[in-house]
Amino acid sequence: MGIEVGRIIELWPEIQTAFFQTLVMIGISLSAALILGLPLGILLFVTDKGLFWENKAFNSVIGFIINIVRSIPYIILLVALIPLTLAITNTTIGPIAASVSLSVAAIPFFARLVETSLRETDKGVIEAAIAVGATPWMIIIDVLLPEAKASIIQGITLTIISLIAYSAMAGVVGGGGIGDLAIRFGYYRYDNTIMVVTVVILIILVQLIQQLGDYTAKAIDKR
Amino acid sequence: MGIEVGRIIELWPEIQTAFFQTLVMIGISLSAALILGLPLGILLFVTDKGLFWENKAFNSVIGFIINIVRSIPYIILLVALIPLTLAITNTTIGPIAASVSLSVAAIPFFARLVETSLRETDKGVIEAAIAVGATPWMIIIDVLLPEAKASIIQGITLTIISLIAYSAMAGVVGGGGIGDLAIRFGYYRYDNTIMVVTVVILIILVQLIQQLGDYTAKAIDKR
Amino acid sequence: MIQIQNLTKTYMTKRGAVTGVDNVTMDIKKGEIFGIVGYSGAGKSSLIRCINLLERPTSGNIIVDGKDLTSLKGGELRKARLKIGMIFQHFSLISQKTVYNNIAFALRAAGMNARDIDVRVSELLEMVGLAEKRNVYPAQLSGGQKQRVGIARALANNPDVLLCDEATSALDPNTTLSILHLLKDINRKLNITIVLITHEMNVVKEICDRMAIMQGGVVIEEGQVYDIFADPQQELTKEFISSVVSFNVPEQILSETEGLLVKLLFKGAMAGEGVVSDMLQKYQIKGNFLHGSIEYIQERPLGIFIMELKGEKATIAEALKYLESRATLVEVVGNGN
Amino acid sequence: MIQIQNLTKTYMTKRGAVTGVDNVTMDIKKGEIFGIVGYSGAGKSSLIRCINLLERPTSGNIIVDGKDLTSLKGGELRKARLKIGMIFQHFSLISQKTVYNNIAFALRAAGMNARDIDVRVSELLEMVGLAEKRNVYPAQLSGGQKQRVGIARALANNPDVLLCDEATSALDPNTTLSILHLLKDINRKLNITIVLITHEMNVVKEICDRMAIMQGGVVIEEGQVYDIFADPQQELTKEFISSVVSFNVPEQILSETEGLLVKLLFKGAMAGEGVVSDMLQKYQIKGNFLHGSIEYIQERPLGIFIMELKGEKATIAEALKYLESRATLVEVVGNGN
Amino acid sequence: GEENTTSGTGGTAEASKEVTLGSTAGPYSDMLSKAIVPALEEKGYTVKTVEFSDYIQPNVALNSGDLDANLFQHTIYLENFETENNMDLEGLISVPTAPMGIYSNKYDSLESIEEGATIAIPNDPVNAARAFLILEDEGLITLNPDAEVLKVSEKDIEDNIKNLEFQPIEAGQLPRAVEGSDLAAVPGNFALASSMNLLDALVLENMPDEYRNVVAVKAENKDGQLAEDLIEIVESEEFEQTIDEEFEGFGKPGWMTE
Ligand SMILES: Nc1ncnc2c1ncn2[C@@H]1O[C@H](COP(=O)(O)OP(=O)(O)OP(=O)(O)O)[C@@H](O)[C@H]1O
Ligand SMILES: Nc1ncnc2c1ncn2[C@@H]1O[C@H](COP(=O)(O)OP(=O)(O)OP(=O)(O)O)[C@@H](O)[C@H]1O
Ligand SMILES: [Mg+2]
Ligand SMILES: [Mg+2]
Repeated sequence: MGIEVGRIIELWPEIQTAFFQTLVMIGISLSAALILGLPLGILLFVTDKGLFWENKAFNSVIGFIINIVRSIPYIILLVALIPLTLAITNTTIGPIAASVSLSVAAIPFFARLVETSLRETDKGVIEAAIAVGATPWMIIIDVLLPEAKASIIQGITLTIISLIAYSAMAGVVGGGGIGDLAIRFGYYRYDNTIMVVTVVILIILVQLIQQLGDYTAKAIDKR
Repeated sequence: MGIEVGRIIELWPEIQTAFFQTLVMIGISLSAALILGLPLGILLFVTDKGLFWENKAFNSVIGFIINIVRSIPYIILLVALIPLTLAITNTTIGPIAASVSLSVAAIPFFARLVETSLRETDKGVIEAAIAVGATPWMIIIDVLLPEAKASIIQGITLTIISLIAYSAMAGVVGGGGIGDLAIRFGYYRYDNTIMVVTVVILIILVQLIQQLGDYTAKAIDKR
Repeated sequence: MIQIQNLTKTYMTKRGAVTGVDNVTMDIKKGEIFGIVGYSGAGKSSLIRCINLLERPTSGNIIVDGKDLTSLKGGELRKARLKIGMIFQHFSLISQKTVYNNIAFALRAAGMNARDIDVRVSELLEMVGLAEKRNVYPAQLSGGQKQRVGIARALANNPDVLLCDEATSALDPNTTLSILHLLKDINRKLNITIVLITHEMNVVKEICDRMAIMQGGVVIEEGQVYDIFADPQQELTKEFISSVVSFNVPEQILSETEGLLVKLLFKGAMAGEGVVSDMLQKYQIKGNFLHGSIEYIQERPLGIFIMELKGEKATIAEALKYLESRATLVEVVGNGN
Repeated sequence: MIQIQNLTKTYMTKRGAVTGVDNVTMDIKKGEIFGIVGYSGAGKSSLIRCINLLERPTSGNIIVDGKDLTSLKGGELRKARLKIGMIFQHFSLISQKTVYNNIAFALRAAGMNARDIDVRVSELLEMVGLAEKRNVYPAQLSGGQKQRVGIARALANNPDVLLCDEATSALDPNTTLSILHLLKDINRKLNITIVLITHEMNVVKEICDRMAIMQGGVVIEEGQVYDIFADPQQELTKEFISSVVSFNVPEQILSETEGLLVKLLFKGAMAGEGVVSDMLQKYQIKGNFLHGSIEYIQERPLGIFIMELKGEKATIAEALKYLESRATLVEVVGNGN
Repeated sequence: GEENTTSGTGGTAEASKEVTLGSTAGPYSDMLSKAIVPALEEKGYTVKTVEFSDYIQPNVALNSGDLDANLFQHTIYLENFETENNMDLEGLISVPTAPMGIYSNKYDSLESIEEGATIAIPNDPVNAARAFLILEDEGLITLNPDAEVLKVSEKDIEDNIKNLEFQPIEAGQLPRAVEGSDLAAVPGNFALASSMNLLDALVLENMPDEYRNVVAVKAENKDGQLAEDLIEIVESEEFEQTIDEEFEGFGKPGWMTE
């Protein structure tokens, strides 16, 4: 398991590219999770029993779809989504294309986390808002989201970390990224140096994100 | 995307084998998670600040190792663990060998879930137990575990479902299983029938486990 | 102001139907402070939560200011709620918003513009004595201060009705007192109708005009607070009142008394205005107060004494007659040893 | 029984050191019920939690039954704790174990065998009146019942000391009363020393022998409950006592009085045994009780009255002299209009 | 995207000289970047390479126009893929390819293989078929003669003389399986990647040219400028020189040795 410094220098540009690809994939799929998963999570919560948009049918259908997406192995999901990927990105390879399936995996994952976070809000505060005559929209914007924000930040952290893990599989469609670099060099090419370097980078990345998430969640919480 | 019934019948023995392999892999790695992850999670909790075995150094080291394992892409973990796998199972291929890396992935995952569950127990109840003169051992067995059991059951559910997803990647070392069947036939051989059938089996399996978990958690909770 | 007509609220649970409120009819008048007491599970919360339709009644009507709320939906109901403030036991403030924004939230719900909100919030903060806590988050406030924010929020849109569900149960006695005075003040200044749930009779005694006692979803007694304290009808009511006006003379003391034990109750303007002193001067008997209190309920005194009377039997009998002619109630409770 | 010597507890927080208890020295005697009152944050919980070392003191010693707890560790400390029961405000029962097992847990901590545990738990359940709730889970109990389980658990190992941190604050007044009587009973029957934290003076009045008032981590007043009620020294103490024995005559009534207002305080065996009646019979003046109460503290009466005296100035002066010679305290509080 | 497709079509190649080439992780990707890309750049192309960790997507991408050419598969695989997926691709020219071999740490010859030994084989159908064909050549099994060469699987085995037990695993994992299994059929590229010596194999694949990897393009582009340039590069002296220096052990195709 010799580690050669020369090899690291040699492959440094490759590592940089991979790092950038990881950022692209995570950036895109995280955005998708935020833009679509957040409202989906809110919908899941407010259509639940006893809440202001209670709608059992809608709630179960959404819940079921989310569970289905979460049951499908990522690689199968990736293949099943190729037509969608082509339609959206006009290509099926590269980090942008990989982001489509990552997004589809991240959206329901994050939606569930948002739902769980919202569930922690004190029912009393929601009631107080209803009693004051607030509209559902105001309750979502001014009560649910602010009250759950620290917990949602933690959810974002968890989503990013899971995306880093998933993005390692994006190599199947040439998505690249640090995880894929580890697999291509470490696994397929038996290059221990690169494997160790990339794994270290991954570990540092994950720890950094975790710490940043913890810090932010604590900093913005006014409790 | 034609689905042929004949094809299902033809491959039924294969599906059965795969199902059995999935059970083997999940059974072994879940057992490992329970046997090692549970005490690890308990240790993580009781060595935390303000608890009876407070030990900052131990706690951070364990926490760090857990984060590292969780940062490494599964396939790299699998490769890194080949010597260990060989030592334990005397082989590096097949479902039993695959279970080694699945276990290594499942143990810290479950440990974190256990820690989170224990964190929900009322601090007052732990204090009451200390005040009554109970030993740390008694507190763990008679207070922490009973109080957190419903939440731990939910953690087991989540671990099983994640293991099903991970085990789809066990095909790399010939682990087999339903997820791998989906990849080998559905993906590599363009056999839509098998792909759909296996995905449906996966979805049903996940839903069943989820429901069983929810039901058990509710049934044993005396609150 | 608030007409509650044949209100019934039944909860459907897995173990079957649970009755919260059972066919209650009540009429709460404009500008009064109406207290509802009862043990836990009596249905107090269910009743008050039906008033602003936080809980939809199973049957019956709620008419507030002539409008039948049970017939309203969506936007109309929200509009009606602007005129019904509510304060909660656990304050229920938005923990992530400042005091200012917690109150501003209620005003935005009424569609007020930013400038007017600013003026109104300042006014409200002044009113509840929290002007300098404007930009502070709830976590940095004491329980009493949190409740003041709750009150300011409830009053933000100049409601006609204020509902309080155990608004002081989470507070210590001194803070409770200051909150009660604030409520009384508001009631007087703004002529707001207040419906107040509590299980502490002290609270009722302190500020309510009328009261109802609930048990098992039913109102078992209702009337002027003073009258109910002076002359409770139901067993449960007596039990509640005894926590404020209690007259259990210790065994030991009783065993030491020699004279006649009488219980005297004076109701009205000045409790027992000179009656006892007149009696003592008129008749040559010795009087000893064993127990007694004069409580001011609604600022009217209610005096209750247990006296030991010693002297000639005949004189005592005459003295008793005299007392009976002037006190509201004279009762011989013991005969000495 | 419990010697607290120079106890200081400082909490290290991110924002710096916070003082919980500040150099407190106290001596609690065997078999007494000792009450500690004070506002939120006064350091009551910190103090009591130091007694069984749930909180390790920053400095100072805790000596219980001659043993310095601060010097103990691990197994020895656990053994010492068996003799110090504690009951908690929120009961802190194991929600997933039956009433039986919650109590048995404490006995197992003492290493008792299963058969003896069975006998002892039955005994304890009988004692707290919960025999028929043996196999029920805490969720199915009322607050008062939960607290009884808490008491049974605390008493399981026949402790010498019982610590109660706001043991009744989560309960309604009637349940509180029944729990207090149970504690008093236990104290008498088993001669257990009880240390009791509360912020309700009614609780202290009901069962405590001695009391301490805390403020900012310091004990500002300490003594017999009766003496403190009769003659509070500190402003804060007066404030607390006024919640039980309050003498604020409403403005309106004051404005209507014409005579001299005097406050009379009688301490001892039979409060004001005939003093007032003697006075009224001796001097030709009219006496009217405006406010008054006789409280039984520790079963000794403490009488406080506010009277309006009307009559000749000279006669009144003489009457006052007479009263001064027989009452504990006579104070002229107003001059009428 | 679209421009790439048009860029590959015939005479318009000069208009845009930006091309994207694909391969799978391993020696063929190296062959692209070391032996082909420099030559293309010399001809004025701007080249981008994409590396896949999978055997399906490079063709899917080639067909969709995301790639202009790829190098990772042999002719039989390519042809089969075309029919399975209804695509029209074209192999331009075959390149030196590393042969699959049967390796073992346990046995030192095929004869010493015991009854019921386990053999790890690739889990993708094409490489699996190659493994079965080697075993048939060596007389360890007999296959149903009607079976399609490329789809040969366990089910087509008529006679399993030593009752070998087949254990399909991911191709990239096979070198690591040599230790855990009695026998392993390792594709040459992975054997080389893991520094195995090809000569250690109990037996190496007898490799007909249709099992050698080819540079493939979309059929409609087979006469385009890029195709022409690619063929020219592979046929050049420099290419063979690079192979000899950097890809020792690779079996050269017939046209090269002639
Ligand atoms: N959401 C609910 N679902 C089922 N039952 C309910 C619900 N809310 C209240 N109940 C039941 O209705 C009855 C009346 O409850 P309610 O909360 O009105 O009592 P309360 O007088 O306010 O008591 P407390 O003093 O404890 O607040 C109780 O038996 C209670 O269990
Ligand atoms: N674990 C802790 N960490 C930091 N500060 C603490 C801690 N526990 C108590 N304090 C602080 O110590 C002081 C005394 O607290 P303590 O809980 O003893 O008061 P208390 O009299 O019991 O009040 P309450 O009536 O609210 O229970 C307070 O200022 C409190 O903020
Ligand atoms: Mg209630
Ligand atoms: Mg406290």
